[in-house]
Amino acid sequence: MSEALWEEMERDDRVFLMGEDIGAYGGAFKVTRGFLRHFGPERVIDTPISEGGFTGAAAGAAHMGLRPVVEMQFMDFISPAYDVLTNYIATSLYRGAGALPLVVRGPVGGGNRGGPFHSQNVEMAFFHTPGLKIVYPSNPKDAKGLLKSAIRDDNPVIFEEHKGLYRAPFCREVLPRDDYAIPLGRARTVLEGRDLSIVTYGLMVHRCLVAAEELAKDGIRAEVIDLRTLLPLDEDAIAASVRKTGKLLIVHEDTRTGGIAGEIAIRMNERAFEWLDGPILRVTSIDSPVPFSGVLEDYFQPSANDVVTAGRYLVKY
Amino acid sequence: MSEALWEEMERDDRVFLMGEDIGAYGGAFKVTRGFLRHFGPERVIDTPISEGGFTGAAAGAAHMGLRPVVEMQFMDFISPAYDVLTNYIATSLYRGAGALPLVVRGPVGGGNRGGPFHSQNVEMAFFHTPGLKIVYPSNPKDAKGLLKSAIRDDNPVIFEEHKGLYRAPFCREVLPRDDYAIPLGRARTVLEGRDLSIVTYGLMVHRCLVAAEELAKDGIRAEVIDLRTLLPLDEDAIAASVRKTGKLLIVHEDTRTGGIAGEIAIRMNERAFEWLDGPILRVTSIDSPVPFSGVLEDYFQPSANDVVTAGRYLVKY
Amino acid sequence: MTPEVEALTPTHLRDGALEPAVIEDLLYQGFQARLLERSVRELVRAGDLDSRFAGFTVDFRSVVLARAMRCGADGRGDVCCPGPLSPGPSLAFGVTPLEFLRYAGLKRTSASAARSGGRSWTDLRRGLIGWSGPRGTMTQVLAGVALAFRQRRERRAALVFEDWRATQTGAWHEGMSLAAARRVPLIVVLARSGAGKMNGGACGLSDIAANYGIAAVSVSEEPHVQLFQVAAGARRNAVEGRGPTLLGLAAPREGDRWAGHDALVGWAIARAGLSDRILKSAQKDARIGVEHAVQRLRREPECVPRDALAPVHTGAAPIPPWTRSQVPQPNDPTHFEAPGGTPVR
Amino acid sequence: MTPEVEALTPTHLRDGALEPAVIEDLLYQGFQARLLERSVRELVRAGDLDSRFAGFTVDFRSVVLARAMRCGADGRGDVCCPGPLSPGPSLAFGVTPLEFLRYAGLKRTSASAARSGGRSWTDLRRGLIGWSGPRGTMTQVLAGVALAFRQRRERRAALVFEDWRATQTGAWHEGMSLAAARRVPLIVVLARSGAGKMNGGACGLSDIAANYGIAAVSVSEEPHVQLFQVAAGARRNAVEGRGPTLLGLAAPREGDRWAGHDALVGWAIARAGLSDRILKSAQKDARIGVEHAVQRLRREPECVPRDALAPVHTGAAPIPPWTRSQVPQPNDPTHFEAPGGTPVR
Ligand SMILES: Cc1ncc(C[n+]2csc(CCOP(=O)(O)OP(=O)(O)O)c2C)c(N)n1
Ligand SMILES: Cc1ncc(C[n+]2csc(CCOP(=O)(O)OP(=O)(O)O)c2C)c(N)n1
Ligand SMILES: [Mg+2]
Ligand SMILES: [Mg+2]
Repeated sequence: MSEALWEEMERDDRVFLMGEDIGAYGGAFKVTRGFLRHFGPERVIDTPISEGGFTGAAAGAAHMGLRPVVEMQFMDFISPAYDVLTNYIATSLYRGAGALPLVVRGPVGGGNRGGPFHSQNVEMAFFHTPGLKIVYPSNPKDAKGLLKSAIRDDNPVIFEEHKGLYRAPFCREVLPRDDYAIPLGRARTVLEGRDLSIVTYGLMVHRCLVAAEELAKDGIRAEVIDLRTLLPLDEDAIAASVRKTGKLLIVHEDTRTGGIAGEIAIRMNERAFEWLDGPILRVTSIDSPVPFSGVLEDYFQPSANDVVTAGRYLVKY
Repeated sequence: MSEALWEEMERDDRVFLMGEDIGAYGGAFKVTRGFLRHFGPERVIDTPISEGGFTGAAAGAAHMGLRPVVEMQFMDFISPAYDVLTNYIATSLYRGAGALPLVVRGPVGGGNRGGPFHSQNVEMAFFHTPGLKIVYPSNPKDAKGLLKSAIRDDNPVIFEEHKGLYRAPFCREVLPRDDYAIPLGRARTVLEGRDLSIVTYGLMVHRCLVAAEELAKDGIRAEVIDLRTLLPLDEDAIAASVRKTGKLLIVHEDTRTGGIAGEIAIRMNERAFEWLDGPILRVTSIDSPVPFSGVLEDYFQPSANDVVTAGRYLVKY
Repeated sequence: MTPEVEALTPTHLRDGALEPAVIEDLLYQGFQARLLERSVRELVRAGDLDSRFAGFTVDFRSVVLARAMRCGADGRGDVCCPGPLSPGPSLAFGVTPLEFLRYAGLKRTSASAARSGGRSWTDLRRGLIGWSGPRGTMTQVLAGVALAFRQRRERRAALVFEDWRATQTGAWHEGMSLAAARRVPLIVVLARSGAGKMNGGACGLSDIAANYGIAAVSVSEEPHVQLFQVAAGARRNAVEGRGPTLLGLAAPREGDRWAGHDALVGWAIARAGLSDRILKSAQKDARIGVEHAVQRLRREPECVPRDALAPVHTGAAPIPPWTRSQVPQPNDPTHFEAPGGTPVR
Repeated sequence: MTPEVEALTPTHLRDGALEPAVIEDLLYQGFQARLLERSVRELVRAGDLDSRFAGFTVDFRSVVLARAMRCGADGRGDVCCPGPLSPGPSLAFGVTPLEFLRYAGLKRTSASAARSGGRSWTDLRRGLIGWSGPRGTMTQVLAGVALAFRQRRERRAALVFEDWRATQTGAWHEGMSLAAARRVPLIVVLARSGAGKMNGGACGLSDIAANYGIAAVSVSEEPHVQLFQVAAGARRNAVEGRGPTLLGLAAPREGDRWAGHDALVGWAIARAGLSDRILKSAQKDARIGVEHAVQRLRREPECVPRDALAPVHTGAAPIPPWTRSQVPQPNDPTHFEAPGGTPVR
């Protein structure tokens, strides 16, 4: 994340950062450590505690040709900016005021014992809003390439960084040195298979891969698709996979009712119903706020085992 | 609406109102005309322009045993209260702080040439939040009975009143005099049929009835279900209908991607896949902000004709 | 002149020494606004304009305030959001009556094919940003515009009009806090409508300003010369790095709302040596412009439905709705393909 | 005593005439807090408490402020949200060390089965409301609590603790505006943490207060007698209908954070005639309570997973997730029924 921001700021002097304690302090997750000294206080702006205010200001700066990247200390704090994002920023292109090239990024997701207010996934708060894009990478390499694309994109992008990415062992990879960008709106097939399609994103990609290994022991070859961008949704990739396997399981860390699984389900009804050999099912977190206690949080989230159970069920169907 | 509020305030002195210009002015849609004089300024509270502030205050008053009903001048203005509704109010029961009996009500929906910011449907902003209830009546009689239940309910309820209900000719009915309440969470079968299930709510109920008449001319007997409460969703009623007809069409005025049709689709995959004889389809508004021009708005919204087209397609499938 | 006004007024503008070209412009725009106001009401009556415009008025003071900015059509002038005082400031920023009517009339030829309403008019080259969202939002957005100016060290200012009660919103508070903290070149006009009533706990303009540590001044005198001067002074402070200013605008006077313009005409003749010839020609030009616009409006094409499908992302085709009278036919292969790619049934 | 403090201080409390029972209570709660602080750190080290509590401290001033309210366990006393100063005020409102540790230790026996964290502790009978959401939210909520008091003409007050920078949020602004407009009995403590740095454009406490037209006072002296008096005075104003008060709290002193409590002990002995016997017994009671809590904590049962499924609506069963190791089995008829009601396959 840090690398992508740094390189984009070097490449394009229209890019600048705003957020709480991102300057001298370097950000709650230290993503912007060293930025203030290098880029100066005009491009690394410490703001008052006012997520709505600085997101709205980002819109104004974007109107003037800049490319703001604003940080939410935790993505949970995007809620005070919900209004300006959905009513002003998302509608700008449609209203004839031009698209607003800005990125709102920050840490999301659970497993860190953050409790109800430092663990949320915010995609479904914005998924219903035409005009926004939503990106949710599953690993540092994708994160870097997708963040670059998000910054270069002319539309407002909500960029969710799972806290697991900042430090999880499976994410310790050396990133390519070259300036690569990963296009928005394209899913990636992480594992090929022909018995079952598992569509997922974010941290759950890793859990689904563990489940796929387990399923392979039963001779079940699961295909695992990492959506990477949630809006616009890469329905072609999902439909292609479903047409191959006939079975679809959607896995998301976000809570159940009103999660993205619903939209995927109806799109596959529209696009691939003839190929479905079983119901479209989902494995998700429970419909509740994120519990504070670790024991409860682990139970609340989907486990690899849950995915295996559902996968076996679907393949036998 | 007015009657329900009045009767509930007479019945229970814990019920009180807050909102902008609801007192002396009687509210933008005159729902609270005469209330200030009858109930006094402690129970009909004119607030500053601060939807977040007074919704948060409603939570505090609810903690103290009162039953606040807050008015959004237009439901579009609920967005500044998004934060406190999703993070504080919805989580209260779960956190052990007790459920918060409060109602947030206001006018929603298009067809009034209100443009992007006075025509929105807000259900999907809250549908994903465990702990809230969402009610969306389709006619004045239901509205009255549902609003009474909402006020008596111990949970926070978002109550959407389509502007069409305030004056549309098909809604001019004389309401029953007696004190009736309609339970939350129960859909109503408005029209019985066996060839096709049309699930809808709000203003679209009327358009679907027009479409059903048209379909009847082809000998297609459509069943029309009015959800009335969106959260919790009456999946039993939908499943029962689908098991009878084998075909499901969902119609909503709200925009397409991330609309409620998705959740219904995946629930019916979970609950009624074996009975489906065709894909679950939807007729919705277009993925865009609500257009200001009347010509565009009419095109943007689903028409009865759209429903007929989709219905014929599904029945032939 | 109060000490606050004194402190804000740029030296070269003291004692009403407005440049003749500016005076002429102001009078012309005033005539235009008056005629536009009358024409809109007539158009509504004749059914050529939507009834939403039945109560249409222009506040001349907003024209004067906006004219004190540096208005240009090259994308390098000041930037203004007329907000609830639309379209007054737009006229000062060069919007023609025809352009305004196209937008108000929801015509296909309006800047955004009339997808959104008159107050949402945006033209960045002219420095106009339209309104969208609840009260307070536009102060946030214009704070960001001003932030961009400051960051690029441009001598430009941002001007935003808000209702008085907008100060009660959290959105306004956050926008103002940010603007004040960064000392960006922003001028916020707080206009009392006189229509509603104040429900907030606060407060005088100076109390509000002190909370953000910024300058504030209220003006109400006619013939609005001082209004112009104060705005120009606030602008000078802004571009010179002295941070935001709040300008309080009293409720419009009762009775003849155009008395301020009349007074300015009188003042211009008596005190600024305006010739009768120039006055007459300003009047005439205004009339021709508005009449042309009204005639023309009737012949402008209506919106077409496909505009409702305008893309919401750059570079993307609009997503077709699943079913519309024409699309899709049950056998349309783009919607339902059978295995092997042949249409279903 | 500054004039502001003078104005706020209730007559019967002038010159430190705190009632002996209150003094005793304050000292006892101070000892309790000191021991709790030390115990929590030890419990973290021993792995009995989550590492999230590693930096756990109690600000004694928050205990003093809260003790100036009317604390009762009958649901009829004042109401307080300790916010970032949790659990100091909770102790004053009668929460025992064991109750706090159960919550902090995420034990099954905590009030909400530890579904949410220590700061979210809510016990309405005791008048405690827990924290949830971003900065500013709790001022809105407590404004509503105070509104209810006013509406029912109860002589009760609401007290909320916020970070200093919370004033920058729109949420706080809206909550404060509403409280000020309705003149509800609300006391807002704004605490400087000393840790972060101020980024806002504003401002002194009195500037902020003037914006809302309410009273404000800052206190920092030890031995905190004045702090108690000011809070009591603000409470009196609140319940007598004179509206909200802002109380500014300076950053905690450098070095020994418990010097304030020590000073209060000294003051109580020297100036208020506290006997050594009473002092000793307060110390002993505090120690017994905290030691009991620590011992007990280890034996409290852990949370059980089904608590994650606690219902989110009253009267409703929690919605079962579709798949969990035990539920549902592929043939579970509650999940997939075949036509005629028999299980699928
Ligand atoms: C956040 C928000 N809530 C509600 C509205 C609806 N609204 C439009 S104008 C208005 C009243 C504005 O009053 P104002 O003109 O500032 O006060 P006055 O001078 O008339 O007393 C309201 C509540 C809004 N625009 N934004
Ligand atoms: C609306 C919101 N945004 C961000 C945060 C994250 N956050 C928690 S504490 C904090 C800093 C608070 O600073 P404060 O202690 O008031 O200032 P100080 O006295 O330390 O200078 C922030 C930004 C939050 N709680 N709420
Ligand atoms: Mg107004
Ligand atoms: Mg702090």
